Amino acid sequence: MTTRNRSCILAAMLGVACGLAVFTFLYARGPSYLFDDPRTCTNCHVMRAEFDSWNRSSHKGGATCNACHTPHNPAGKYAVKALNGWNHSVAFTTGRFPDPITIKSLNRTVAADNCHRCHEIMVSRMLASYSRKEVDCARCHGSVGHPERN
Amino acid sequence: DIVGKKREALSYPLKVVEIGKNEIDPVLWGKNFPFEYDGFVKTEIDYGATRYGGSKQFDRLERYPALRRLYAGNAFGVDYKEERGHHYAAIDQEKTKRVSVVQQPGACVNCHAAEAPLMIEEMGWEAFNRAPYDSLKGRAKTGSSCSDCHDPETMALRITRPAFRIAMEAAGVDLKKATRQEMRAWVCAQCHVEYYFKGEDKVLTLPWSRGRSIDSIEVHYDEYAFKDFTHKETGAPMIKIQHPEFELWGTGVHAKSGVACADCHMPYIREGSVKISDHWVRSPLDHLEQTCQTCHRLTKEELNERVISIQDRTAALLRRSELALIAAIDAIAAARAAGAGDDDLGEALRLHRAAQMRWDFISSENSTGFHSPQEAARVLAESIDLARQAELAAGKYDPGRDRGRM
Amino acid sequence: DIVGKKREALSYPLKVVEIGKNEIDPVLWGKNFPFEYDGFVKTEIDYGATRYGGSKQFDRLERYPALRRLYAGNAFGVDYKEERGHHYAAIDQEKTKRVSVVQQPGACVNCHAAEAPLMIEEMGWEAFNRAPYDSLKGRAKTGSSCSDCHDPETMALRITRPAFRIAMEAAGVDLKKATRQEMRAWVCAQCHVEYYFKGEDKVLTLPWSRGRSIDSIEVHYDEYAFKDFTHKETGAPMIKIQHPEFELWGTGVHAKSGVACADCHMPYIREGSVKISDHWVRSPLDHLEQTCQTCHRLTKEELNERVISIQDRTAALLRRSELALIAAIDAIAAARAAGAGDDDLGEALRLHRAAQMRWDFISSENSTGFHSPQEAARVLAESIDLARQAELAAGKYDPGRDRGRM
Ligand code: HEC
Ligand code: HEC
Ligand code: HEC
Ligand code: HEC
Ligand code: HEC
Ligand code: HEC
Ligand code: HEC
Ligand code: HEC
Ligand code: HEC
Ligand code: HEC
Ligand code: HEC
Ligand code: HEC
Ligand code: HEC
Ligand code: HEC
Ligand SMILES: [Ca+2]
Ligand SMILES: [Ca+2]
Repeated sequence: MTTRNRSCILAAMLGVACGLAVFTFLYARGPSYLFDDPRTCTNCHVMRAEFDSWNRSSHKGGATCNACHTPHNPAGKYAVKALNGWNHSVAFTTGRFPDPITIKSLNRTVAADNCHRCHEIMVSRMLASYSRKEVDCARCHGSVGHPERN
Repeated sequence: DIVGKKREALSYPLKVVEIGKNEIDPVLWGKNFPFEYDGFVKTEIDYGATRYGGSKQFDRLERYPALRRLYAGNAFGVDYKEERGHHYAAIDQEKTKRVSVVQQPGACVNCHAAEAPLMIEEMGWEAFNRAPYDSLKGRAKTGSSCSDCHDPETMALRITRPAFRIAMEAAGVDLKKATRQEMRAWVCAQCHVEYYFKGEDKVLTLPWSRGRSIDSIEVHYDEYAFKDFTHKETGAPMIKIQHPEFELWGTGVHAKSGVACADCHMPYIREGSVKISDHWVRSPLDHLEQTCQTCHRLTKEELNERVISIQDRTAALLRRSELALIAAIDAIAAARAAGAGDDDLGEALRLHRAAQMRWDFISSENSTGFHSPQEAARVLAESIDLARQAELAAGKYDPGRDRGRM
Repeated sequence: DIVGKKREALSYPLKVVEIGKNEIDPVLWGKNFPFEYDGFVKTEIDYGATRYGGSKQFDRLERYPALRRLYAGNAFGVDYKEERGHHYAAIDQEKTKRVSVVQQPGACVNCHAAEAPLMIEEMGWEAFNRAPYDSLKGRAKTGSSCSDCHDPETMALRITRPAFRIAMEAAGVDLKKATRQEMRAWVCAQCHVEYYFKGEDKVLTLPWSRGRSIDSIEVHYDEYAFKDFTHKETGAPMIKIQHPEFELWGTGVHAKSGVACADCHMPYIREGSVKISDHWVRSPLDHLEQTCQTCHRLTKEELNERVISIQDRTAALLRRSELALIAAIDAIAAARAAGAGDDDLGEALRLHRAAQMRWDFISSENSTGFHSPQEAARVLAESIDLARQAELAAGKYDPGRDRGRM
């Protein structure tokens, strides 16, 4: 088969994949990424574990999923939501994602920034001589949102 | 497709056949639980060797030559291989020279055949253990089956092996009150434990009357003045320890933190959109991401390094302990050559027994120390000390000295 | 009111006084940082003894009598106490008999006085180390100060002690590139490390040319054919190991997981609306809830049990190792009494040195094995083996035997 044909087929497959992903995005209420009710995240059963652990966490009363997992400058907020919504939909559809699901650096940074947003005062003295980049909240508090995993 | 996934998630498991009370055929059980069955049959696969374990059935006597002399006088000195998947439980038992160079009792079948519980029910506990292995092996064909660990009605975990039940009840444990997490270790503890054959009836017994640490196990054996074999070179009354995974694990940080065997050897995995326990029971090093990353947010490489560095330390101490034991054996043999008798060597023989028992507790345990790193090193430190003391005691023998003063 | 709190917190640090480049007086620094200062001065408090540590200044020679004989020929055999808070760094040094029974060099001052960096700048590195301790102690009055660990301008952590900088740079580490987390251990490593006085100038040196494990440290000392003292009973050239907390911690699981000294010994505590580092540097057992519970979701009792069970295992091996070392010393002494000379005992003396160095590495380390449980047990296992071999080697001496064949 010529390279040309092969790339055609690839393109076709890609198209199908995208179609499926879009379907997932809608069927799985992808737009749920755009709202703040934690239950919407569990439209995907694969988010169940994290929902359950959050439900038992010290933050149930203090923070929703999006409070930690999406940036809070308006632009960034929808950008990351869209990106995650899309990535996770594709991942969910293709089934190609790590097990256990593990946070990626982008989202870890997002979460860390949100710690500061709510706890700015509490940690102000930790940061007197150092920039935010030089402290990793999750190193000691990685389980505040999800008690199960150290 | 996602619609399917959503439905599948709700409809699994699918009860297509009824499983009879005494059914042991995994194929039938598997019809109801295809995902678990798929994993279960994989225990036939040779996924290769890890640094110290894995499924490659290498010859332990060749890899660790000291073992031939340490086990001199015991069947393990003739044939001892690295263990592999549950699929081979009956096969490897029938093939090992340990069942041909000596006549073994039916007690051996307890942990190597799914037929065992049924045979026990029919023959009675003592008769089953006492019967010659050769007379039972014809029927003991199913090395491992769902029925070993599961209740066919509820699929709940259950204890099917009498030796474990008897030992736990003697320790005052009410197995009916077992928590789910306890059962996730106890089903394994039916077999992955140190044992001996007690009395004329060769009744399979776990030496736990005083506790499950090696120190308590030693007290148990000494009280019975029990021995598995007499060492060919020193004449010491020896104990042969086998696979005390449950006992060593019990002294470690994971056990204290409630982490069970199944958490590491049967982690939850995704099958399509359902989470099931991986029934391909094997070395966690073959799939660290599922087994460890659930709890440890570390990379595969980091986790592997953690295990290997613990095992390398243990292995180095095992080799050091073997050198000390060989030196002790040489010294005792030399004393005998110089005319020493058992009464001259009492102390040296007692020390040889105590030292080798401790070494064997870590050597025959199959995690190379990982199940409890500090305890493994502590036990080997004692083994080394006692072995050197045996060497010193034997060295004190002086042919000229007047017997009376011994 | 929240707004007020916020302003207060953010306007921090409240520079009420300017801290000069060479300022060491904690009182002045404290004016800017009252919370940290409050904790800092608490290091004077005796919060009592823990099972193996704590701030009660008990006599280690009385509690572990074997030490008197093991240290025979060294000042530690005369006076060796349990250490306490930073407040006493200069006080206890001046009071110990170790500075009166022998003439000590100025090098001692390096880690026991905040004045040290300034004196080094004035006198020069060699001259400072070489000078008699008695000639410097008059000025070395401030046992510990903020300046030891902080840059007065930025309050960032900094390295102020030359010995550590020199050793790290020799190992190819660029201290300027240190991460914050590294500094949370390195500021401690300026003092909580094994050291020796090198050459005529008694230059304070860390024996890390080959690495920081006890095995690498041994190679370093053997290459220099260095000795701290000659053992009074055996005549072996000995090494005295002191507080290798940094080295042992470095081999453990916590270090691998990036957990620094400050995480456990200076945990964050709440002061009203902000959290600060607890500058009451002490045993974590005195406040397990802050030191361990953030990372380990375990009760205080469980955490305490984890530590104690690790320490009990280490302590048992320490005592076992001491018995083996005493037996070796007795055997060598007996051989000498029977006429053996250094050339007859070469092997035994080499083994005594190697065995005791390993025991001391764990005995003088102040966590009783907690900083790296398996490594501590491994090192003690080697110590016991080498000590028993020393006993065996000395036992082989035979007065009758013709020297030529040695
Ligand atoms: C379409 C199904 C679906 C929904 C709805 C969903 N997730 Fe996920 N999520 C996934 C999948 C699949 C992954 C694994 C992706 C990977 O790791 O590659 C994932 C991974 C993540 C991760 C970790 C991986 C990373 O990219 O960092 C975070 C954090 C996360 N989800 C948060 C959320 C939040 C918050 C919501 C609700 C606002 C949500 N998810 C809703 C399917 C979903
Ligand atoms: C208080 C903050 C917080 C809240 C609220 C929170 N999370 Fe998280 N979540 C985190 C942090 C922090 C991590 C990463 C942990 C780490 O890296 O150590 C994380 C990780 C994850 C992951 C990746 C899995 C892993 O362990 O790496 C998923 C998926 C996730 N969160 C989903 C959710 C969902 C869904 C919700 C709401 C039901 C939620 N989170 C609520 C802070 C939070
Ligand atoms: C939307 C606001 C918000 C965000 C984002 C947030 N927190 Fe919190 N946090 C709270 C509130 C409110 C509480 C008090 C909860 C309570 O005590 O019921 C709290 C409590 C805590 C506590 C004390 C309870 C405990 O679990 O020990 C810690 C520690 C903490 N947060 C750390 C973090 C970290 C780390 C992050 C980022 C991963 C974070 N928080 C993100 C609002 C937030
Ligand atoms: C080195 C470990 C460590 C790191 C890193 C760390 N913390 Fe903490 N944090 C602690 C400890 C320990 C406490 C408990 C203090 C106490 O309650 O005495 C604490 C307390 C807190 C509290 C108050 C808890 C309460 O009871 O209300 C908050 C909020 C908090 N941390 C947030 C953060 C945030 C946000 C970051 C990142 C900027 C962070 N922490 C980084 C160790 C850490
Ligand atoms: C009825 C007895 C029995 C029970 C119950 C049992 N095992 Fe085994 N196990 C064996 C035997 C026998 C072997 C060795 C088979 C061989 O080498 O032929 C074995 C081998 C293994 C191996 C080595 C596999 C390899 O690849 O080297 C692991 C791991 C293991 N078992 C873990 C477990 C765990 C975990 C459980 C409980 C969930 C368990 N076992 C329950 C008898 C049992
Ligand atoms: C209390 C349970 C139990 C009893 C009784 C038992 N085994 Fe095993 N056997 C195991 C377990 C668990 C393994 C896997 C771990 C190992 O190999 O150490 C194993 C492994 C083996 C293996 C494969 C590895 C090797 O050693 O070559 C053989 C062969 C074997 N057993 C033979 C026997 C014989 C023969 C007897 C009787 C004398 C016996 N077993 C009695 C539990 C048992
Ligand atoms: C060596 C012991 C052992 C054997 C043999 C075994 N299982 Fe399991 N099985 C377990 C353990 C442990 C669990 C986890 C149970 C729990 O978490 O409560 C489990 C769980 C299950 C579950 C519950 C769902 C899940 O996956 O967690 C099913 C269904 C199951 N096994 C079916 C089977 C079938 C079918 C076979 C035979 C083909 C089999 N098992 C053989 C130990 C075993
Ligand atoms: C915290 C994780 C963990 C727990 C809990 C655990 N193990 Fe293991 N186990 C390991 C690791 C890691 C190895 C080393 C594997 C290797 O060397 O390849 C191992 C090795 C083994 C082996 C030898 C496997 C081989 O590769 O030959 C057996 C058998 C075993 N474990 C049985 C058990 C039993 C039975 C229990 C419970 C009593 C248990 N394990 C609990 C992690 C664990
Ligand atoms: C179900 C949870 C769980 C699983 C699965 C698990 N661990 Fe752990 N592990 C723990 C806990 C809890 C501790 C105790 C320390 C702590 O509280 O974090 C621990 C401690 C450790 C330690 C330090 C203690 C020691 O014994 O040296 C190592 C190393 C380690 N785990 C490696 C592993 C590896 C490798 C695996 C997979 C083979 C694994 N763990 C699987 C929960 C788990
Ligand atoms: C300039 C030298 C120096 C530095 C830097 C230093 N220490 Fe110390 N430390 C000492 C001395 C000296 C003592 C013993 C004081 C005494 O007993 O008189 C001591 C004692 C201690 C004790 C025992 C306290 C007790 O109650 O028994 C602990 C814990 C300790 N240090 C931890 C640390 C930690 C953690 C750091 C870094 C954050 C650190 N040290 C930095 C010199 C130092
Ligand atoms: C490299 C840094 C360093 C040097 C150099 C040093 N010390 Fe220390 N010293 C410490 C540390 C850290 C401690 C606390 C830990 C301990 O006691 O083991 C300590 C504790 C002490 C103590 C209290 C505990 C005890 O042993 O009674 C005395 C006294 C002492 N040192 C005297 C001296 C003398 C005398 C010298 C010189 C011969 C000296 N130190 C050199 C770091 C040092
Ligand atoms: C033995 C070393 C040591 C000494 C002495 C010391 N500190 Fe610290 N200090 C630390 C460490 C470690 C931190 C944590 C820095 C970090 O997290 O990066 C710290 C943090 C601080 C901070 C930052 C806010 C906080 O609390 O985390 C201030 C301010 C501070 N110290 C002031 C002082 C003052 C004032 C003194 C003297 C009264 C002093 N320190 C003495 C080691 C020390
Ligand atoms: C994971 C926690 C942890 C870390 C990290 C840690 N320590 Fe410790 N440390 C302990 C515990 C627990 C003890 C035992 C205290 C006792 O016995 O009372 C201890 C004991 C000590 C002691 C003796 C205290 C006493 O009670 O006399 C000193 C000194 C010390 N550590 C210094 C250090 C230094 C320096 C580092 C870094 C190189 C370090 N520690 C890292 C937990 C830790
Ligand atoms: C900043 C986080 C942190 C702090 C603080 C901490 N630990 Fe740990 N601890 C860990 C990690 C990470 C491991 C490695 C196992 C794992 O990944 O869970 C571990 C492992 C352990 C283990 C098993 C390994 C071993 O060395 O035996 C014990 C026991 C333990 N910790 C006890 C403690 C105690 C007691 C304290 C307080 C004195 C403490 N830890 C403080 C993070 C921490
Ligand atoms: Ca194997
Ligand atoms: Ca102390």
